[in-house]
Amino acid sequence: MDPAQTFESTRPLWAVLVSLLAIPLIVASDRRPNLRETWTLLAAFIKFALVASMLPWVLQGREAVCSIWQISPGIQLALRVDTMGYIFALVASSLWVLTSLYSIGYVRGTNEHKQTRYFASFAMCLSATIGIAFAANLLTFVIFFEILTLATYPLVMHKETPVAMAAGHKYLSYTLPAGLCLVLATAWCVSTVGNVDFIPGGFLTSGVASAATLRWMFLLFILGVGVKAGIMPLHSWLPAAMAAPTPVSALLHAVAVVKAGVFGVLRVTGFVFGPDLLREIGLWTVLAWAAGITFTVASLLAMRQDNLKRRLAYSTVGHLSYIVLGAALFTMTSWTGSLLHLMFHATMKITLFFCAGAIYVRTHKENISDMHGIGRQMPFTMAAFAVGSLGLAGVPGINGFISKWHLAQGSLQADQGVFLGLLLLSGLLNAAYFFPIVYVAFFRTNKEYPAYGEASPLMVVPLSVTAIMSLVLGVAPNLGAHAWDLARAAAAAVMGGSP
Amino acid sequence: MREDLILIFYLLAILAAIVALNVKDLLAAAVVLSLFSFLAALLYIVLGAVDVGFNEAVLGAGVTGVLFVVTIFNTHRRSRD
Amino acid sequence: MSEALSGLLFDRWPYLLTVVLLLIGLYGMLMKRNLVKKLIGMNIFQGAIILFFIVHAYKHGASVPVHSAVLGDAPEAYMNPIPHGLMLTAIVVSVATTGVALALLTVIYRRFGSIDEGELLRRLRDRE
Amino acid sequence: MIRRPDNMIVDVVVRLMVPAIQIFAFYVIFHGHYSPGGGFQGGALLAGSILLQRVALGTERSQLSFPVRYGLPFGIIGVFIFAGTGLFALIMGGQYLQYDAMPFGLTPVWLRNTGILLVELGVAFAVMGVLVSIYDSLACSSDEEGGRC
Amino acid sequence: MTVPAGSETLAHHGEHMASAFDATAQSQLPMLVLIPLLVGLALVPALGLLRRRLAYPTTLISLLAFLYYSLRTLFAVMAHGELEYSLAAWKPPIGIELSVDMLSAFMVSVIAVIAVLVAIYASVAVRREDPEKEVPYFATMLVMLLGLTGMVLTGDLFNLYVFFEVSALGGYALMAIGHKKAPVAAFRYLIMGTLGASLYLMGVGYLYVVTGSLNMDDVAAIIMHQSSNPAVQVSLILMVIGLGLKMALFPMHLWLPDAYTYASSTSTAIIAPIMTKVSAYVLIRMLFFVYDTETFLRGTPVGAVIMWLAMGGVIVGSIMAIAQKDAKRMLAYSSVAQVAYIGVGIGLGTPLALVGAMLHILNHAIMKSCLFLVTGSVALQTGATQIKDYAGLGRKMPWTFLGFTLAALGMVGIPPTNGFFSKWYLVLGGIREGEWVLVVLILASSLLTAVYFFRVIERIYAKVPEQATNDASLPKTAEAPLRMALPVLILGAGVLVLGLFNAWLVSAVIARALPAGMHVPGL
Repeated sequence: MDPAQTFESTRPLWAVLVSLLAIPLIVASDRRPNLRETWTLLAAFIKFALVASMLPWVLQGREAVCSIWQISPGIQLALRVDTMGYIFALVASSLWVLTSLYSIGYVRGTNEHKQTRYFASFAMCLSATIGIAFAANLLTFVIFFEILTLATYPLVMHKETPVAMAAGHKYLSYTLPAGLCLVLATAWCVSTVGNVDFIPGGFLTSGVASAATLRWMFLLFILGVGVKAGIMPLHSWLPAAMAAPTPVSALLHAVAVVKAGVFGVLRVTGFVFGPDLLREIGLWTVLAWAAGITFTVASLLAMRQDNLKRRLAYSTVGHLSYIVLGAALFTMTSWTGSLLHLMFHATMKITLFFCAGAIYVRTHKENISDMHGIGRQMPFTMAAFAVGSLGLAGVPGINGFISKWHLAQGSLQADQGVFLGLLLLSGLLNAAYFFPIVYVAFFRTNKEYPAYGEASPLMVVPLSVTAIMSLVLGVAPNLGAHAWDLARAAAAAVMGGSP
Repeated sequence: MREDLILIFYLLAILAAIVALNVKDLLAAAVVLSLFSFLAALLYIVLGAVDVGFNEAVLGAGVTGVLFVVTIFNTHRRSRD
Repeated sequence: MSEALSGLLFDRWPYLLTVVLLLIGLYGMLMKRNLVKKLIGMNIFQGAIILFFIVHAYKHGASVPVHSAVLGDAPEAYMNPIPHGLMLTAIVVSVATTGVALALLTVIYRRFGSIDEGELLRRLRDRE
Repeated sequence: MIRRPDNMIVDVVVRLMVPAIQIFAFYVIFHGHYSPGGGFQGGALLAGSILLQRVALGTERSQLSFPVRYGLPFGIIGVFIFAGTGLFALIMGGQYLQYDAMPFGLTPVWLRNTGILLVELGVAFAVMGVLVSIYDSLACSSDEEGGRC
Repeated sequence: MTVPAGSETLAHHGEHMASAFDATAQSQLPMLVLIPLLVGLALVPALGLLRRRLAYPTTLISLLAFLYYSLRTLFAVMAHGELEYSLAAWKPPIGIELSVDMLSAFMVSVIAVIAVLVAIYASVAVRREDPEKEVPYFATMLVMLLGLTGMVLTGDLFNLYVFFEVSALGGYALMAIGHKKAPVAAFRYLIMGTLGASLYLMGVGYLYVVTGSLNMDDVAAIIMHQSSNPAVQVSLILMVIGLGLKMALFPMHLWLPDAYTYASSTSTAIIAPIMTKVSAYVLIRMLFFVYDTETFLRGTPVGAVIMWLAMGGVIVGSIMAIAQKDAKRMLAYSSVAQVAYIGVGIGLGTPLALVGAMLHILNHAIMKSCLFLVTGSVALQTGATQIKDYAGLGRKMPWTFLGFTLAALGMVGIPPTNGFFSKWYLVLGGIREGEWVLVVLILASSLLTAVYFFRVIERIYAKVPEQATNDASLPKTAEAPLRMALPVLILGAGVLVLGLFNAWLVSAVIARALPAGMHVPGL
């Protein structure tokens, strides 16, 4: 990146802070739910507007930089809007707007307790997510990463039932040690090279330390970010965390938190180590195989789940590994595919979770075997669900196909045909665990059902919007946010080639 | 001559210390502690520290002893060790 | 017998005896179970440390550190007065510590009816 | 605290000795900078004389010469004299306790003499007050009502 | 308030005296730090005897003056470098010298900040716990602070011992105020504390035998090249053991849990944050400013022994903390572990590790006083002392537990709290030295810390099924009064602020407090 193209701006900082500043307002209006939700929505819209307003910069290849202050000798607490970070921020902030609307419908529909804590934690999570997206160096990244870990905890144990508490413990006992691995790896980096600013193509070179050191460092990094990214065998907190309210599962466990983990993998492979060094120390195969095995096994496990959200959780585990695989393969196309899947999987999976939540609010059913005929009761919801599941299975015309296509192309370019095979197998498995749901919902009947009807518009509208987004992006991936251009540009920056 | 005195006082002080720690009667122990302090004061004086000896005699042997005795009267007089 | 040991035995025996006192005091402080005995040990311990300083300040053939017309101004004629000054303070400190300790001890006796450490620790572990 | 039959010999001896000890104590205080002695020792002697009364005459009778409630104030006054002298020197532009900075119109030598005397006196009072207070708190605490002598 | 007592005599000296006085104040700074405490110490019992209610305002005024002069000293040292002050104008090495470098100015400021906040809290808490104890509490608190401040400021080894004992006497008395069992714990602490201080004095004696001087700089210069002298070595060992006892370095920590548990919360909140820290300060002062650091820390196992003992303390303290049911006892064991972090930094002895240790002195002081104040508030407001009784209190005392949560996160070391950064520097230092086992243990221990703190946080905010009991018995809100909640909140905010601005603190103060010849890479 041409240094002349970077410029100072406080806009990224405001994008991070806006939801943080909303927290006191949310807490202060504890007794007045309408006012409280107004703050949430306002913060979500402002955040989205701020992030969206940065799109022209990113498309022109200019990077906004915001150094806040020194946080450790020689290391700034700094934000920088590069293309890859922007992609993640855009996904998170746009989907937060929809999730906020949906959340209001959900928590009122199920009459959740402690809604103030819920909305405050949610705002905190989003601040941390945008911080992760825009972090300019490793230490800033770690700080926001840990804040995200912590802010998610109250959401996971929100219901405060024994199951939810156990899920919370499981979540912490996976993520806290992972955070420590990340801290250790970062500290190691700091004392090895001193300057830990992210650089496309990596700031570590083979000269700074022995190959063994670099391998250990890489393993620590992957352990650190891999837990959130759900790489097997570090994934099992994610199905457990489905004890959380559904909007949390939707935004955090399909978009923000797990994508933060995947984003971390992308940052580590692309901006800390870089393709050349990873090829040299030869660890990319380990990562690629871990990802390949994860998405195959996760798909198999998903088929055995009767609980809808748990099935979606295993599906998430699998799809996250697609992205990791793309990152590990290190070709231009596979990186593009990864970044596209980062965006597209979000729109599809959030649709599915929204649907699961809508069904739960109306019928209090969580198991697929109880959902016979539900499609005729809640046609919009289940239609959206069908779109999302078709997309995840990779049916052309929906955005999931485009990202998978790139990933498949990438694995061929990297001469790793075996992963192409795995991708295809997993696509079939995806179809195998999603289609029965759709089939049961539309083509089986259950006489005992009362007439449920659709959930409140606050829930149906967001899920319809995300489903339509999935369809539109499947046909015209460059519409609106220039998703395809962004992914190409980010991949090019890492791979050092031209788009 | 002076060295001989020093040695004698030292040995006496050590003896007093051992006795003070091993008498079962606490009152006796306190009195022997006073004796120890007094011997220490003599030692200081023989060793040339006149004012320290003076101070030790008043404070160590006198005041501390009195404080111990008062406390022992107010609490238990016998000790198991 | 090594030279160091003989030096310790014949030239520096006051230090040796001071260490003996020190160990006696330490034994009393740590091993005795009765709190009064512990305090007696503490007093002996502090007395030994004071002795250590005073023994160091002692010079054979020198006089008490008070200026006298007969001896004149030669520093060799007097013992080092600085440790003496320090030890004055140390004695007062040790008496103050003993005083506070005895006050605590009285309070303990009034509340627990015992000044035996084993007994007190048992009471301390009791949950009420 | 301790019950004992009145013993005339002890009474008389103590009555004779206490003033003598106190005079000697003041001698030690005032002469401290010429010969062995000084505030610490003098204060301790003063305290000793009062403790002697306490022990020999019983707590009640010794109240007549030095009531329990005086202990702490004496200590406070002592600290005041000590801290005040130092502070006075400091306010007058010297270092803390730099006596020759005090404006008494005397030669520096005499100023030092006076200053150190004041400080010794303060230390003596403080030591005496604190020691007597410790004794009293020990002796009085035995009462069941707690602290009344 | 900034003008010490007795200044009314100045009134007739004319107006320009004020500026002259200011100039005087500049040169008298080290002593002016001590004087408010000295004057307060005399005034508090005096006024307290007249009217009990006067004790608190007097204490507060003298502590505010203390804080003012501490900060001024800190800034003066930042601007002009080391300040030296000879008592009674006797020049060192003969006279007693107060010597204030960056490290001492930093420590004094830490003491002053904590003292002011705890005093504000205590004004309500002590009165409610036992009104009889108000005057003794503030008086002994001032005695202890005077001793601690003196220890930090003095440049004289023996004077340090005297202040050591002064602070300890105040500390014993302060600890004895509280629970029925407090005097027993205080007595045990007294025996151990006296032993520690006496061993230190013995060490000073050996140094005096070798050097004939008691002034720290003087002694340091003389023993610089005498590291092979057995007397110097013996003195070092005696001092390390003595100071280790005082700072509760594992395995010499056994006195600490009882003492902290049974003392009243107000006492613990002032003792726990600064008493052991000042001992740690003295250890730093001795190891890095008096003894030849190169020879002893690198050439002998002293540093390694301190480091591994401390690491053992971290692990054992954390595990013991997990096993506790009583909130204060848990915090006490956590203190053992946290002080041991400082020990790890000292033992490691590299610039970064030392920065971590010094930063942790401040950080742990802030966090631990906050936590102990919260246990005090809870005990006063609801009577709860066991962790299980904390269930659901988060909604009843929201502000207090906001402070608690922040401090607890700091203890665990979640970025960007201050606790993270002290461990960060320790880990950086450990990596630089290649002490991998140590680094891993430091990080693993923060998991242990997480175990016992998240257990509490969960109880506070979530309904734990088997203990949803005391909801009915208590009023809807039981928030502590302002003067008790505010210090907790300020300390809680401090946890975050110090974390975010740690780099400023490190570069402006702590890096300059390192011994000569050490510098932090990256600055």
